[in-house]
Amino acid sequence: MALRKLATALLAAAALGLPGAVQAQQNDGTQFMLVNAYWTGPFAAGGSAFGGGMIDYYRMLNERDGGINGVKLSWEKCETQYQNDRIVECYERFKGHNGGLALFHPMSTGGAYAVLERAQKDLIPVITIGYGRTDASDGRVFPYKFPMLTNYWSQNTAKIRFMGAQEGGMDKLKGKKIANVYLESAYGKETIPVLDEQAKRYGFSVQHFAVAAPGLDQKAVWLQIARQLRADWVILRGWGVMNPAALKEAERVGFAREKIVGVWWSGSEEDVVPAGDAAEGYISAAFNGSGTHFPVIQDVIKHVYDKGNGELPRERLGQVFYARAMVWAIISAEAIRDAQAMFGKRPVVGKEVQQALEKFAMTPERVKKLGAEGLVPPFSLSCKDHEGGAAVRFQQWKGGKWVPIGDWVAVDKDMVRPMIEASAAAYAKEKSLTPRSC
Amino acid sequence: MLEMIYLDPLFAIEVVVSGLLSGIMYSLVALGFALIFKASGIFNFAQGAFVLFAALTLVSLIEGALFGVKLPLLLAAAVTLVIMVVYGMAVERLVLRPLINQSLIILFMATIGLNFFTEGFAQMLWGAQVKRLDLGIPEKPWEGLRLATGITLSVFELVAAAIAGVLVLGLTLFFSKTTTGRALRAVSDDNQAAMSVGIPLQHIWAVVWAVAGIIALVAGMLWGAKLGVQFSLSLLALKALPVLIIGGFDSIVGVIVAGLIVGASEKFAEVFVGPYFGGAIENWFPYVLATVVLLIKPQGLFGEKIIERV
Amino acid sequence: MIYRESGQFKTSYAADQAMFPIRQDRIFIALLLVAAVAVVPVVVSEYAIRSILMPFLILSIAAIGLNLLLGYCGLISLGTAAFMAVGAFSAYKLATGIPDLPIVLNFILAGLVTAVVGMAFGLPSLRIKGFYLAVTTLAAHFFVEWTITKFGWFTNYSPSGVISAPPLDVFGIAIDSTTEKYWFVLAWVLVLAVLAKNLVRSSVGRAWMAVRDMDVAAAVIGVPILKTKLLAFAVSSFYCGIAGALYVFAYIGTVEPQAFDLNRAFQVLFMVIIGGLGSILGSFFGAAFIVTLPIFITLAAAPFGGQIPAEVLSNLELIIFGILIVFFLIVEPLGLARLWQIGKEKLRLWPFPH
Amino acid sequence: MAGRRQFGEVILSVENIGLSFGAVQALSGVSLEVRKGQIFSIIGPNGAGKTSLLNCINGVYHPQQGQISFKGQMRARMEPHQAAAQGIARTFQNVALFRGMSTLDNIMTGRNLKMRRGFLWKALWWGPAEREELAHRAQVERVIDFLEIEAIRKTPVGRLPYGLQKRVELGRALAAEPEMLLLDEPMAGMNLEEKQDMCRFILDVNDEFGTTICLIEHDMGVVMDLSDHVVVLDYGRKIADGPPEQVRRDPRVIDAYLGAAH
Repeated sequence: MALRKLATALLAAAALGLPGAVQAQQNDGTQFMLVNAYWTGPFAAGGSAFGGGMIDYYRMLNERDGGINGVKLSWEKCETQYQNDRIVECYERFKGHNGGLALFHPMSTGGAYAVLERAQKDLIPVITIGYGRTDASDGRVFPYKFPMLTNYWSQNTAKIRFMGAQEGGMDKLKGKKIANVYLESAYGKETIPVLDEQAKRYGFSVQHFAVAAPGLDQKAVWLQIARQLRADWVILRGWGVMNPAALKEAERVGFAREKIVGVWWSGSEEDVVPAGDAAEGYISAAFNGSGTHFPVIQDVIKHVYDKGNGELPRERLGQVFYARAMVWAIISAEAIRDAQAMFGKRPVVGKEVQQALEKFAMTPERVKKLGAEGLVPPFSLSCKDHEGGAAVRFQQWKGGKWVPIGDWVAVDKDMVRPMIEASAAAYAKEKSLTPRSC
Repeated sequence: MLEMIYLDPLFAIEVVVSGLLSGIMYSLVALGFALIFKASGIFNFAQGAFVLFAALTLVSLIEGALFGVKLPLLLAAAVTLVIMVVYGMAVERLVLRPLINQSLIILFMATIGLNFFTEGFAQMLWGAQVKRLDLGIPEKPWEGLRLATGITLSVFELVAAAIAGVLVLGLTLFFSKTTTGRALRAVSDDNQAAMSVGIPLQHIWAVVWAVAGIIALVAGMLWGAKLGVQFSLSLLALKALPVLIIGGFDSIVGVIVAGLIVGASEKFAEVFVGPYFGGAIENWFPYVLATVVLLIKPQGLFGEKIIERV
Repeated sequence: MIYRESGQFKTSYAADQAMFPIRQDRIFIALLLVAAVAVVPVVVSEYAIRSILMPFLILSIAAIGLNLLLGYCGLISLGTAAFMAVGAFSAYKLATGIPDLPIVLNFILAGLVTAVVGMAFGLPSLRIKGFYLAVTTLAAHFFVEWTITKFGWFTNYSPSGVISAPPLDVFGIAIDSTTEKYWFVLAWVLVLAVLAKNLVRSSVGRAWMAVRDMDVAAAVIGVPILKTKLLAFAVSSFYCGIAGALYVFAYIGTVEPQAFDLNRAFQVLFMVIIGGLGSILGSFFGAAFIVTLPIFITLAAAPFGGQIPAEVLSNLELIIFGILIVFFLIVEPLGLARLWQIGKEKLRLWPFPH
Repeated sequence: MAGRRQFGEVILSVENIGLSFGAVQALSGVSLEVRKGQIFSIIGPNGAGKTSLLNCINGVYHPQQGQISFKGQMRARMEPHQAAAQGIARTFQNVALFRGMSTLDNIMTGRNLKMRRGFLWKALWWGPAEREELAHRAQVERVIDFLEIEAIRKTPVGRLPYGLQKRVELGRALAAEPEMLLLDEPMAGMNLEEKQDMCRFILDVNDEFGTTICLIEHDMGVVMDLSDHVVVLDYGRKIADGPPEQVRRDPRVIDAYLGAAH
């Protein structure tokens, strides 16, 4: 008896467990987009905005324009819990879905690493905007990886330039003490080499402070920074709960928040609101603007939220994470538009999007036409450069709002590019790859 | 290392004192574990998730999740208290009672299952947004002390330490003065014997789980005010574990003493020893400390000694 | 369905001590093997092999390893993920340091390195027992995680601390396609499962179980406690190490140390408990259950994707997972292996209910 | 009858041992000698230190004073498994079987000391390891035959009735082929019939294998019938030492048992 039940259960399981049906699925005439995100887990605050925001934009395109050139967008959500093996599972489950993935957002740096080789084999471009493997900016070695806009190293050069400007010139950085407070993880460690390089170049000293994940208690680190090192500037490279905890500790030891510059993963409302007054005056980088005043977000409100189809509570719409999701969705959609221009107005596949991306240009005119002026910085890609090296904006938390400081700051390409090429060449050597010539 | 301390002894003192205050915050979370272990021998891994649940409920009530009415802090805390008590008792009734007489590892696994459930439930109910909880206690350094000695201690942490002290005092009185408390001690000594003299075990356990819920609320309020109310609060369990072990699972006083030891030694090690290894040793240091303590005293500093008989 | 052992008389102790004493079981296992080796790659979709079967098989190895330690020797360990990490990073260092080392030898060496690390962290087990021991293995976990993250040597100084496995080849044959990788993993699983089964039915397994059931009596009968416990730690860690190496080389390809976080340790612990403590077969059941459960929940929830907000749906998965775990523990605390056994016994008596 | 038998040299000698747990003095100044082939009984009221004495003999406890020599070898501090390796096996007052294992496996564990193949051979199984396992299985089957427990060979011991559990425990000790067997109340909680069986096994073991037996038992009838030599403990001290009939008449023993002296 028990066995019969078991057999039935197993059969049912097998039927469910063989989504071969899913895989062999033919395209239904829509452009399929996979929306990876994390609605649970320690980083769900970010993940829900990313997933929701991208879907909002795709839905707005369908409502307003009838899709891209008449090709409607369709999408599926996949919960990754910000875990690499779940991201790989999402990738495998959907890579052949509905005609195949045209592009893939892993939504985590670790996940970007994990799908890199698979995607290369399956000819699906992996798009990481503002995160992901830095040296993959070298398109000759990583043809299917697009760490767009600005990678971590470039961002870091902009940050030092910003500090220099605040001090009144790059030469004023000489002799200054900078503390790099980073989350002990792949993401956190990534900027150490470039900072060391800059310290040499500009004559400041840098000390690295690792914070053990998740970073609930950073008393020891901040005591060292404020009392021992007496740092002039702090770079905060945190993620999730580490950020408000850092700001609280800074207040406790009396370190000026105006001298803390966060990376863009430390610069959302979620990072400062929980810290309350402790966050007042804190500065962070951003690769995107925020607020609801952009015409594109107004369109989303009009075509999606006013019809009751929004994915998120309205009050989140102008926030940093939401704006970031807009940037990702806009670039994804535009890449598909370009691919259609090259290959025809129909659902496109990964290989085609890859070719379009290598000629991708987000010109100021195009940004304006998209209604995203100030939201997306202009940039362009090439076969060799998969990054674009867009400028970085800095913002300060004042009176419960992110207020932009000054203009967009250009990144130091001349410094970063050779480091990227060296690192990519090392990777190519380790994997015995022959880089493409561009 | 020594010359660092010699050159700036005041700094060393500051590190240790702020470590002690951090330790008290760990003790707050560990108390919930110790209480349940003391009464039923169960290691409740879900205590961290309870903290999250309590804090999320509280802050959501304050923000007006209940029929759009924004409750004042105290009223919200009272409502949360009721919810936590009910939740704790429901857990006892639905999860632990059916598992009575199972081996400890099974019970432990069940509490991990409960941990998943509670995390999911709390976030489904109240959302995954990071929320701010303002108890009205400033995080600012205590100016008078700073001016007098140069040492900065935050008012908030002093208040938190005081609350923890009151909680421990209350629990100690509860265990020694009240009938239920004394019954509890009898239960922890010997379940069978307690049952045979007519102590209603299940009633007692329900009370314990309810009290654990209350402790979770206090911990959730203080930690939530410190870090913002968010999912990571449930990870506090991992910070509380070594405290619990060093104190000796079932001792209320032990938890406080161990919290102080862990907090102070961890900060001291991070500041003065950590730099030699590149830092971030705070995750493993308390565990290694716990292992060393256990090698010397296998039941922790204050745990009841287990004598093996043949 | 004929499941009878009548007429099968055992005429030697060898037959009685065999791995599967009942003929039908042997036939069943043989069929299962044929299916796993020959039928699965043809019938099962690539997605299912890559995303369900591979993690299932690899985590089965880790579950067997933990089961040897916890189920057979009674030592609770939360260091599984750390030991997997040690195996993975050792294999990586060996593969990049000595490129000519055959991969099988590489994995065995990586397993041995893990075994040594496991023994070191098993040393306190002589004095520290039960949950206290579990917490000291957490010390191992966090220490290993920190060491690998902190010291660039382990990742060949990759700036992000991420390692990427070199291509696999066995005696010059490249292991590249999904099916080849599947066979490669399957071979490891089969060999390691058989070795584990042999160990537990021999004097080694009896010594472990003796220590588990009553260590004083075991010592009195002549079982050296420390040596036995350390051997359990060593063998268990060896298995976890191999699982970790396979996880990187054959499954994910690229990992950071955080791939082996505490959740992984709990995941394997669940497999062992749900599958059945002290059962090699149970380890497979448990691994299958825990690997497929979230995917089933997701697939089952998929049709509701439109109506229920994603936030609720994702949390619902957590809730259902938690409830199912508790439910299973309440219904059958001895695990799936016990259910299987009960099923078989019923079948043996079928159609008579008693 | 027993007293007339002839015995070999002293196999176990306990000299002036003292054992304390904190403030509690469990044993003080206890000395005794056991000769090869004897059935040697230790008796005394509850809490007299009998089990502690056995625990000292096979290394579970380490006495703070005095020394113990077995087969002429002096031991400073010995671990239980070393005592086992020297040829001492024992049973426990409260059955200490491995509850998760079958009768067969429990008794097989008694053979572990005699097995020579390392764990790598065992993992491979076929060849030498299998031959060794099977050879020992044959030995264990002889013990099973001897104790008449063939029918419960594959039963998990947790499911057996108490009397049978005690028998399996004896089997486990016998499987080690000990030179000396320590039995801690082997007949406690048994009915008359079971007691008779157990007495028969003890005598047979002593007769057939020449195993020296050291026994704790409360049933005076059994003790007086079986023993060649009796030692009486009270409050951790030896109060009498001699052949059964002599001990039986000792006034101090009578006092101790009647409680008149205290």
